[in-house]
Amino acid sequence: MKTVLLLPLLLLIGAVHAQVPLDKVPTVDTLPAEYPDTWIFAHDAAFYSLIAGKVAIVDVAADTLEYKGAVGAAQFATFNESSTRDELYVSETFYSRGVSGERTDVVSVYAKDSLDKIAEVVLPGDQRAMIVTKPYASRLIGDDEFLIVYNFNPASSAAVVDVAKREVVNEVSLNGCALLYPTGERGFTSLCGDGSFISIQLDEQGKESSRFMGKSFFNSESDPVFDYPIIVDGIAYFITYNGVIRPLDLRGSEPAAMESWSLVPEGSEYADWGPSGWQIIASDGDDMLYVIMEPGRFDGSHKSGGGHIMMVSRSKQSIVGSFEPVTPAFSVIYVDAEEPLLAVTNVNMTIDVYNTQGEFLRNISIGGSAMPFTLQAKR
Amino acid sequence: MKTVLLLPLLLLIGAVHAQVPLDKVPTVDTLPAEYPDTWIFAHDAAFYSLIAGKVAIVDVAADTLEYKGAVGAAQFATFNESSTRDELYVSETFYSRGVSGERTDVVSVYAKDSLDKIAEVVLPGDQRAMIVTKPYASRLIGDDEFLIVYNFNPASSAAVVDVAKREVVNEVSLNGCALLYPTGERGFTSLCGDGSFISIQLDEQGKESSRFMGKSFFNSESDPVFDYPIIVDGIAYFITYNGVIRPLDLRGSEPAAMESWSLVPEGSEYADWGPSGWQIIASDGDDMLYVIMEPGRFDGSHKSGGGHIMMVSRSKQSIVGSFEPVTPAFSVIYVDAEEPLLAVTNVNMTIDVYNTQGEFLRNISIGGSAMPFTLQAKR
Amino acid sequence: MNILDSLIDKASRGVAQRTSRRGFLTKVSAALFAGAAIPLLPVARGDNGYPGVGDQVSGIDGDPGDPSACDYWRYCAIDGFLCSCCGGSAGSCPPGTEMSPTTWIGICKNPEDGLNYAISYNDCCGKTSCGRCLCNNNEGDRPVYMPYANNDINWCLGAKSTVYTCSTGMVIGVRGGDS
Amino acid sequence: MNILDSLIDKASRGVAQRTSRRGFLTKVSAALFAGAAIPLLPVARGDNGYPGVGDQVSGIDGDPGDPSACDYWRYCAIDGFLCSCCGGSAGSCPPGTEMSPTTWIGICKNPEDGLNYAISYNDCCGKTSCGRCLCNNNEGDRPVYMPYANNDINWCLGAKSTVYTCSTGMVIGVRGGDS
Repeated sequence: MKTVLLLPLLLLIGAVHAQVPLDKVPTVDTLPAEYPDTWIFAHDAAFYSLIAGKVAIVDVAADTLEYKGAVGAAQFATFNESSTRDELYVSETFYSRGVSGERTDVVSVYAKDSLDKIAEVVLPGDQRAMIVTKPYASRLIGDDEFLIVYNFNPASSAAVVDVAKREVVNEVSLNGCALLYPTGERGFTSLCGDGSFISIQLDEQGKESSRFMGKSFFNSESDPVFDYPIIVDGIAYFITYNGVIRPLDLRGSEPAAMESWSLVPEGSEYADWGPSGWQIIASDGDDMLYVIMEPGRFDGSHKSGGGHIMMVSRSKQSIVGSFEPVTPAFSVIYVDAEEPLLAVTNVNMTIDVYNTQGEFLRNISIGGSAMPFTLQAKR
Repeated sequence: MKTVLLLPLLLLIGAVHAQVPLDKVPTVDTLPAEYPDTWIFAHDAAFYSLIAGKVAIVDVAADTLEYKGAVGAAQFATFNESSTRDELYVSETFYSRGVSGERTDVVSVYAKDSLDKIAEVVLPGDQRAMIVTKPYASRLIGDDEFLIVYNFNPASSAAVVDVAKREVVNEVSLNGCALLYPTGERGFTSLCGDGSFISIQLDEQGKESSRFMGKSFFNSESDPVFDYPIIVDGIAYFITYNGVIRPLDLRGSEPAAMESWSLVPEGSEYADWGPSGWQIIASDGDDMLYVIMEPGRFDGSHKSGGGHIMMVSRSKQSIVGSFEPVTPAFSVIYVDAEEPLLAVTNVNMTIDVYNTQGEFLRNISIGGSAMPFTLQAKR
Repeated sequence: MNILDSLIDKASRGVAQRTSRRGFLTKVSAALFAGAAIPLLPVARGDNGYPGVGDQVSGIDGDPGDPSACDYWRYCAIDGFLCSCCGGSAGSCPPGTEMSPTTWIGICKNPEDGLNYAISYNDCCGKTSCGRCLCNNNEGDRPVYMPYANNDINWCLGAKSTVYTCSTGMVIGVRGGDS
Repeated sequence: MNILDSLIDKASRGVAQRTSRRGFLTKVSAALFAGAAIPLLPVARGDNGYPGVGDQVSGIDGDPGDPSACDYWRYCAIDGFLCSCCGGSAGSCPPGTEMSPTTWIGICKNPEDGLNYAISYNDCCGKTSCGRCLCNNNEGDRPVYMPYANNDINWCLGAKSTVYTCSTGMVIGVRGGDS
């Protein structure tokens, strides 16, 4: 114990001839409560130790000090950043003895500046969906007042968490439909197995105020849409395994399918190409979509990642350019900063950063055994 | 839920034209209650996910089906195999929220045949020593009736667990001395910072029956012994950073230092060599010791691993042979089987297997991100 | 035609276009069977042989190939750590784990007898990630809104502990030859 | 001679022979100071530069080298994931972690001013393993029976959560030039 007792003494000692000033013990860094636009959230799915995942906060524009910190994310967790409160939310699952014992599902609430856990909301029913990290497995809706968390046990539902009250205020049945795409003023849409969808609006108390059953807008047997769309101005750009864009207008409480169009029409040079990866589509918020693609499409090729990132014009409804990432891409997001960037998880599970012309800028690792399947931009 | 309901139906269906017989669902394998001599325990320290370590059971003589199973080992755990009960013990630490929350230290008890957790003994005081996995941080003594677990908080003590009663029956103060080397009929020795030691015997109830303070038998400042000796017929062969063997006779309740001798006497071809690695010494139970060594000894070189495994004769008190492992060695154990083997964790953190002539036989991985710092042979 | 054939035929109709390039995989769709383990490191797919893992044979007549390799015929739609590398086998869980009661079923063609077998990819649950032989073949994989055909879902959800350890590929029926 | 110098001189006497080959490290011994983080992957020691990690400068006058590299002068006896790669710095813990109250202290020579500094290797605790910049230099490391000079011990033992995240190398004093 002498060590501990002596430390205060050491701190009193000035650096007689020293150039390097003394550090203050203890010192713990903090972050700004408002993150810069170039910071992203990289979610390590941690397959080699599923109970010990994390979400790393990374400045993809930085060539130094790019890793800002991390919060835990256990057992197929999901992650959300609030745009109205200085908070981060991790929906996760723990067992009392690590890999066995009593199960507890929670939403862990972190302060953006300190990354301290400031609250915990227990999710009832042992039913939180455990899916390899997908952004639409939990979302913030309304004015980010409700966090909705997808349940699958295997009945499907949505837990509605009032983030201010720190409590679960509702559980909404999803009739077997899946995932949660923010919709209308304070609602969400879930996709169903036959290509149809269900859209639910909540009132200010989080109670269900409307439910809309939408007709099938794609053939889930012959050409299913990826369950990861990019949402631009309230319109979800779904893309099918075979490269057809199928937009769904989520701006109102009764979403409507919009005109679909193919990235890879027969006869075109891309006729046998297909999207491939995890987060396979990104948007600049304007006209351009970015889609990870690979030639030689076949059944089962949709999740391998792709050696090409295609630039797709929404207005022209076609591929207008492309570039080859330095390592095949698995997930891509658009980082809407002063100099906009593309952040790409590559198939080696590190993050490559490009400018929007496809020029490679830097590579970032979030850890030796980390597998950042999912990237989320600052909201 | 239809899936679940249909499965029993599927099982009733014969394979009309099939050559391959149907598997029975569910099927979970079991192991023999008595393990073969060639099975070892490889402890993954899991630095990249410290809360999710494991101990893998591996047949180092096998070229197929070499990985027999695993049990969890969380947060700087320790592992012990009983030689008198068909049980395995993992001393480990959990937090209620994975990396935070309420701490619980336990001994998890597994059946050797099923690898099911059959009991748990809670260790009180939040004081279980957290050290990168070392075999002498917990040991079975007597007729394996007591499991002693090293505590460090930073006061040092030993928890005495009655494995039959499944309870902690005593806590023995160690006066600042460390680790637990089985000694005498039902006791252990701990090494102290000045090179002295303390030896304690327990009675049949686990109470302290004798305590012996041994004089310093090495200079801990100028040439400390590694804290990992190999014990042969009750004699602990400690080895110093500078390559001096310092045996300590642990057969009685009052251990005595024996004649020391150097592996690397001045003037010899090995004068500047030193032991280096984690488990740096092994024994065939007879005359031969195996020591991981590396030329060019310097302060700080003792834990890097070595490119040479030296064969050392206890009776001749000198190096009588050596071989160069295919990858530098970090830990070595002797596997006392019909064809004896050396199992070596290499610096790339996989396991290489050699015969006692140093012929390389096979390489075994226990997992992509695993770091099996410690190997233990079947007892 | 027995009951299984009938079920599989019914299920397969909708997925004829999904027949694998390699010609040995079709997959049962929708809510009848399906589901799967954990999806995986995209770099580790379809390769034969893992470093530090011994070759295996199933030891069963007419069951060719190496159950510790990602291209073993039963694994035509597997997704996870191979239990055969983890103390279990293609047809059994490692000691101390629990076989998940929910599962998904693929159809794999045995290259030796030319028959299509129903393979149940039951997960083994309750111990930490095995970490050996990560294998991922996505043929027939469908998005999460078709859960029983999706391999992103942790199918340990029905086990006592939902912590995923590894995946099996159990033979649970036979469909007959190509059709 | 101030108190620190006195302490360090006393402690250093016994360890003269331990002066590093590289000539910039001696280490305070025994129960006075010492201890350390977590020992580490033996293959990752002393190398400069980690893939996927940006270079750094401390930004402090007279503090040369790259704090994200294992050969940065303050890390002459560090052992663990470098906090400078984990959202902290050589002199601070990452957000959301707790700096351990117990620690061990090494003596590192600053190549720019030639002075020996007392470096406190406080661990940062309470979040999962950082996983970046695993660095291990064992100079002066002593076995577990000399705990305050041993780097196999998890020095998060005094923190609220003992889960180890990363290690710092804090300047807490100066000893003077070579002697």
